[in-house]
Amino acid sequence: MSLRNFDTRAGLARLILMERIRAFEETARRAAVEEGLVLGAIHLSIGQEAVAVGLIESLRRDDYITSTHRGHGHTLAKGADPQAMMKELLGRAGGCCGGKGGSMHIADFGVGMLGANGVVSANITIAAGAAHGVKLLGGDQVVVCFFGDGAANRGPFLEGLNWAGVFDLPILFVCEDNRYSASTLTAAMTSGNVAGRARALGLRVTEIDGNDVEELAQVAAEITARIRETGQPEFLHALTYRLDGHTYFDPATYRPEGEAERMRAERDPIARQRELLFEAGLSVAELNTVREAARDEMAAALEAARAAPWPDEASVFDDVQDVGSPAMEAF
Amino acid sequence: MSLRNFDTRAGLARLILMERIRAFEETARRAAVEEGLVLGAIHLSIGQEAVAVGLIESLRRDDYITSTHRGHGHTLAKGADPQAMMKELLGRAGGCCGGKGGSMHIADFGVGMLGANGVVSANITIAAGAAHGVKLLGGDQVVVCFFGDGAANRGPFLEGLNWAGVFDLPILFVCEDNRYSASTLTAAMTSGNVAGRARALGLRVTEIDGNDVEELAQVAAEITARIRETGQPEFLHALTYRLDGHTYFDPATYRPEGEAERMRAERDPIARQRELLFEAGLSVAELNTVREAARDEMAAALEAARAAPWPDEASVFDDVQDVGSPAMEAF
Amino acid sequence: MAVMSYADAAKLAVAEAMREDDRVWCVGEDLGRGGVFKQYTGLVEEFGPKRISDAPISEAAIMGAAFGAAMVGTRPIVEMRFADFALCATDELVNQIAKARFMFGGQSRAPMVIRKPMGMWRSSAAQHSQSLEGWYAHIPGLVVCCPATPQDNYAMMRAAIACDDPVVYLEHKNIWALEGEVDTSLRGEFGKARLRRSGGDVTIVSWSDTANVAEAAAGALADRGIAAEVIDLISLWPWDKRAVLDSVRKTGRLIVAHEAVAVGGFGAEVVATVAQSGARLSAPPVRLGAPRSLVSYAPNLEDKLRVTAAMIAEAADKMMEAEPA
Amino acid sequence: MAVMSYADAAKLAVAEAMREDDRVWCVGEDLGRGGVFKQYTGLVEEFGPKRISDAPISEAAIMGAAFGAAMVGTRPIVEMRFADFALCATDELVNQIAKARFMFGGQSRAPMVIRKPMGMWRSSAAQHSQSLEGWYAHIPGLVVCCPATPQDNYAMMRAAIACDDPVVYLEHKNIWALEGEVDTSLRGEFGKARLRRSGGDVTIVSWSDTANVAEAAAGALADRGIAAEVIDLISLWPWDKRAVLDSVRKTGRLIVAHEAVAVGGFGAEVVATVAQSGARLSAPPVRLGAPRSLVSYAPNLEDKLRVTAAMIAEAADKMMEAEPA
Ligand SMILES: Cc1ncc(C[n+]2csc(CCOP(=O)(O)OP(=O)(O)O)c2C)c(N)n1
Ligand SMILES: Cc1ncc(C[n+]2csc(CCOP(=O)(O)OP(=O)(O)O)c2C)c(N)n1
Ligand SMILES: [Mg+2]
Ligand SMILES: [Mg+2]
Repeated sequence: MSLRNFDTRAGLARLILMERIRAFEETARRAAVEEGLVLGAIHLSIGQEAVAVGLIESLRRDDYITSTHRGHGHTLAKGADPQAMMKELLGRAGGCCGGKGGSMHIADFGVGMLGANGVVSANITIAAGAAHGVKLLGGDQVVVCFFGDGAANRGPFLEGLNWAGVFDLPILFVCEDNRYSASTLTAAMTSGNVAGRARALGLRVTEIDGNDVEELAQVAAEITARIRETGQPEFLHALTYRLDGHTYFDPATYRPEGEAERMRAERDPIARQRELLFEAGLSVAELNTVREAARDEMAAALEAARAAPWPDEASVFDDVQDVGSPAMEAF
Repeated sequence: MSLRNFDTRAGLARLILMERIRAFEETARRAAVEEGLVLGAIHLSIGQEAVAVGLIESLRRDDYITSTHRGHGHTLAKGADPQAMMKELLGRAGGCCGGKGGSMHIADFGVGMLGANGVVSANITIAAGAAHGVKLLGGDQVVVCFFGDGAANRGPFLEGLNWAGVFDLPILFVCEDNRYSASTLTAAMTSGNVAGRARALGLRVTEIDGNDVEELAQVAAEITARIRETGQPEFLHALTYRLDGHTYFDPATYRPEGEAERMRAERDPIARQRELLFEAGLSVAELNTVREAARDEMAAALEAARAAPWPDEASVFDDVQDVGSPAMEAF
Repeated sequence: MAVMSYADAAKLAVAEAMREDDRVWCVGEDLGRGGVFKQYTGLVEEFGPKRISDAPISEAAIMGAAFGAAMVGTRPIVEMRFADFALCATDELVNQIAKARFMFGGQSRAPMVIRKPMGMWRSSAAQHSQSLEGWYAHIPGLVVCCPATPQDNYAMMRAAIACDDPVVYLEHKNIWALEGEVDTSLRGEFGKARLRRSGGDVTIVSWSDTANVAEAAAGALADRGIAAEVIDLISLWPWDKRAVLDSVRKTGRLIVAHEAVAVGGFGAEVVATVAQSGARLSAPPVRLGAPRSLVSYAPNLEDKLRVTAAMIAEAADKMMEAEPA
Repeated sequence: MAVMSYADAAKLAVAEAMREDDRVWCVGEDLGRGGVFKQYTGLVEEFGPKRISDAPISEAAIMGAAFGAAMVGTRPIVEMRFADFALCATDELVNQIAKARFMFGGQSRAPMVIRKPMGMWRSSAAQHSQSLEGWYAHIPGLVVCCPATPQDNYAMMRAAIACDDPVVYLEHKNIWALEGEVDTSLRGEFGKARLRRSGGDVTIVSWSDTANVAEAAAGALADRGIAAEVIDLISLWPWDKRAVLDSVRKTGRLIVAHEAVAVGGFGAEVVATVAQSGARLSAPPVRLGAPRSLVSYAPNLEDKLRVTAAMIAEAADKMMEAEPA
């Protein structure tokens, strides 16, 4: 990214959002590791924040996204309230899913975030369907579907992309390629490559550096505008890197010696954005203020979550179904 | 196909096999329509015989194939006994599956035919697994997996081809593209195209006229030899046409006016092979003798099947499972 | 009241609902040509190919995409062609559709009708004959319905389309052509059984096509002086426990009959529920279902898995002979 | 006898079987790094990456390909990671693996062990917590096994690998670390229950981790003078009806407890079977399972779905108080 055409205000907004995502996750990780406050497995997107931020910036609030087990960044970027999210991670009342879903099922339908998913690849057909619904209802929303490199080896990848192509649906599929599927190097379990598959499934494909938020934002704006215009599905392959383990408790010893360190030093999207803003004239102090503000915000979110009560026990029978609700059964 | 390099003896053998497949299916159809002897739905491969014949010719008896709901041709070509097959279609004792499977589950493991399948696309991962087993056991067999154009829209297509590519398996995937998925024009429900998908999944792809048995035989011989040599999976896209309905009782009124008639007149693989042999010097009488012999053989198969008893009722509890067999249960 | 087939009754319900509500649409393979059992014939002409939508052979995507479309406000009717093929979309149905509303804390709904033609249909063999209604009754979040008559296929289909929960809607393939009177002013109610015949001697609980078999058995039993009460549950979740318990309290005898494999089938739920209720029975309850074997192509083998009217009647006879406990 | 964990007991069984038989191999995601629950740690070092095979995230292919490899003569152990993800391979398991031998008239076999870690594991929520053993018991062609102790996880795993039928092998995630003595000379037998405790007052039937809960309940009951007999079925198909019926005949009281949703769960099969047997009970049988709701992330909500030792003991207390019928 060069400084020509660099919009400092927009670039700062991107940094702020990336810092907020990182602070959210670092806070959650600390709450998990040090205090056991976060209850289930959480999957951190540390190092991958640029994808969420760059992509979602071009969406309207009433546009939709679907996400994966690694969904905090997408959810925050779409505009969800970090306090409600943190409460969800702590399994508390006031969590965005009432404490029922946790990190892996985080969702905020109010901002068009149709849910993280605990089943790899499952969100792909669902997202295609959301776009199908938009089209049937005559809406002009765009759907963005985020998934990992490993997800491209499951059947729903083929079925969902084909569906979008066949029905001409307004959807952008984003493969957030962090090179790993849990402890497995995805390339070792992949024949051909993901972008090629999408192309063969009839979609227009863009390949991009997933750690360059400026380029992502610019390209995403073009793509989503085009999708809104044409109603045709597209595919974006964003190469990034997961700086942490698969889950917060994964030491990730399966990675080649030094790889993570090198990536952290050279490709951390937040460090890159800070540099860019520094070159554009912001001071280190100003940049640090951004970081501090993000950390403070998330510390406050954690405090609010810690103080929140457990969900009302009666809610265990709510929202299962209207007809034949377990609330009406005697057990 | 030109006459240069044409091997009349081999060409005649191909005609004979195609005629036998056609006669088998025409006999079965008559037995179904006129006498109700064939019990379930049968899916005829009339017009597609060249694919089975051209491909399987290059296989050894201990090589494996898997097939679909439209599997009579593949099964006969692999060397199964038409009497046992006809008995199966009539649901009789002595049927190759003991009358339990019928047309859609026809199989003859003795000749390496690992089964037709009632679930579209399901045989793709199974075939990849058979090749995986061959490799683990250190064998040198090749597996050929037949499926239709419609099957390429289900997830197992992606998962099975990827599997074969990742594990370097000795398998040839054959898409027998007859343009239709039941009553649906497959192209209307397909984004991109099948051969492109296979290529993107890392396989070497060959595209071929699926109604030219000579070319098929030659190309298949090269491909299967290469697979046996390299152990690498490949893909063959064979464009053909289903001259009949989807099932024997489907009038196929969804096809454009005249399409089937034109195809029958211009591209029937048997008619083409007869012409070729005629040009190579065989007389019409000789060619008709081939046809008559095939018809006689299948008429005899039908008579044998008609005369065969129903399966022994006790067999309904056989071959479910050893442990916890229903035969041991009182009902 | 019009006389129509089981297939046409559902089609009428679908058409009426589609006329009343633009958000209702159908999706499945070959629907534009009427569907494999002609349950959709003529609908594409009225509603067009967007609302009577063809689909690739992609059960997982049909289910998953319909779910996504339901989440943003449409009301899909999903056609799975054969209940057996729906197994290709099990994650979508069980892990996604059934769980989303709860997992997301009530933020989403999945108003969907998932049609799964079920059951034995002459010589369709093991991959085209299954009855897995018991599976779905076991899954929280799903409503499960198995109508047995044209009237119920009309009324329950209307109810299913109107329902805001996902409804697994299992039509029996064997009775597509079954004709009967249909009162189109009726709307079904989940969890309300239909009394197909009343009687004081023995209660026969059933559903789907086996309810028709049970009714025939009751006719035969009446001829020899045994008054059987036949309860057609219609829906398995929720199911009408009250009707069953009341009837059993009256008759003191219980037979549950269904086409599915007996082991682990929903019949066990009915028998267990009655046993747990403490209802006094004058003979041990009887469950009739398929043995734990597979459906064959050969008709004589296929028949070995069927629950027949004669079997039901014989079970009732034996119960009547048994010494009261 | 060595003391080892439930996870290690199964690993030992796998390793021994792999040493004895070259045809045995394992396939699943991340196996080369020990698998997600470390049930495979160290095996790739001994057997190499071909026999401890990684896999793409392709549950359908893992299941389908293992089946194909079984058909040509290997003996695969399939790792599904979480029982929930196995739903992505339902067609492969239910329509293909379970049915092939029968459909093909006995021409093929599928000697496979299909490992599906099941059950609630603190705050894993609705997509990582299911107990669907009842589903598989309903499917002809499948053997179903749910061991509850290190000894049984060793002995049953040996039996499962030796079995020529496909075995759905459900290990409970909550007890990977549970330690116990393991006699490696023992081989399990499907359909043979384990008497976890004997007693004459009430029969408690259970399996998987709930059998451990039931044993704890029996301990508490013993303290207040109630002698509970705890039967751990270990395998659900086949299951040890004889042991259950004999025990109930002795005690006259039956509690069935499992973690799965009660409605349509395998507990219904057990209760129904006892009811149909005509066994005289001095109180109506009781079934304890999860309410028909979903597993939550929040621990207090998650706990609402658990069957606890206190619940089992309370049910037994109530039964003992009830007037004999
Ligand atoms: C169907 C399914 N199989 C396996 C898993 C277990 N699992 C959770 S995340 C993960 C790796 C996913 O890799 P990728 O799609 O690249 O996403 P990333 O974790 O790298 O963001 C796996 C295997 C799952 N959740 N769902
Ligand atoms: C999973 C699944 N979905 C639907 C069907 C119903 N069905 C049987 S054959 C067929 C069409 C298959 O088309 P194609 O793969 O092109 O094979 P062809 O019939 O043309 O040989 C369909 C939809 C099925 N058997 N399995
Ligand atoms: Mg990844
Ligand atoms: Mg086709």
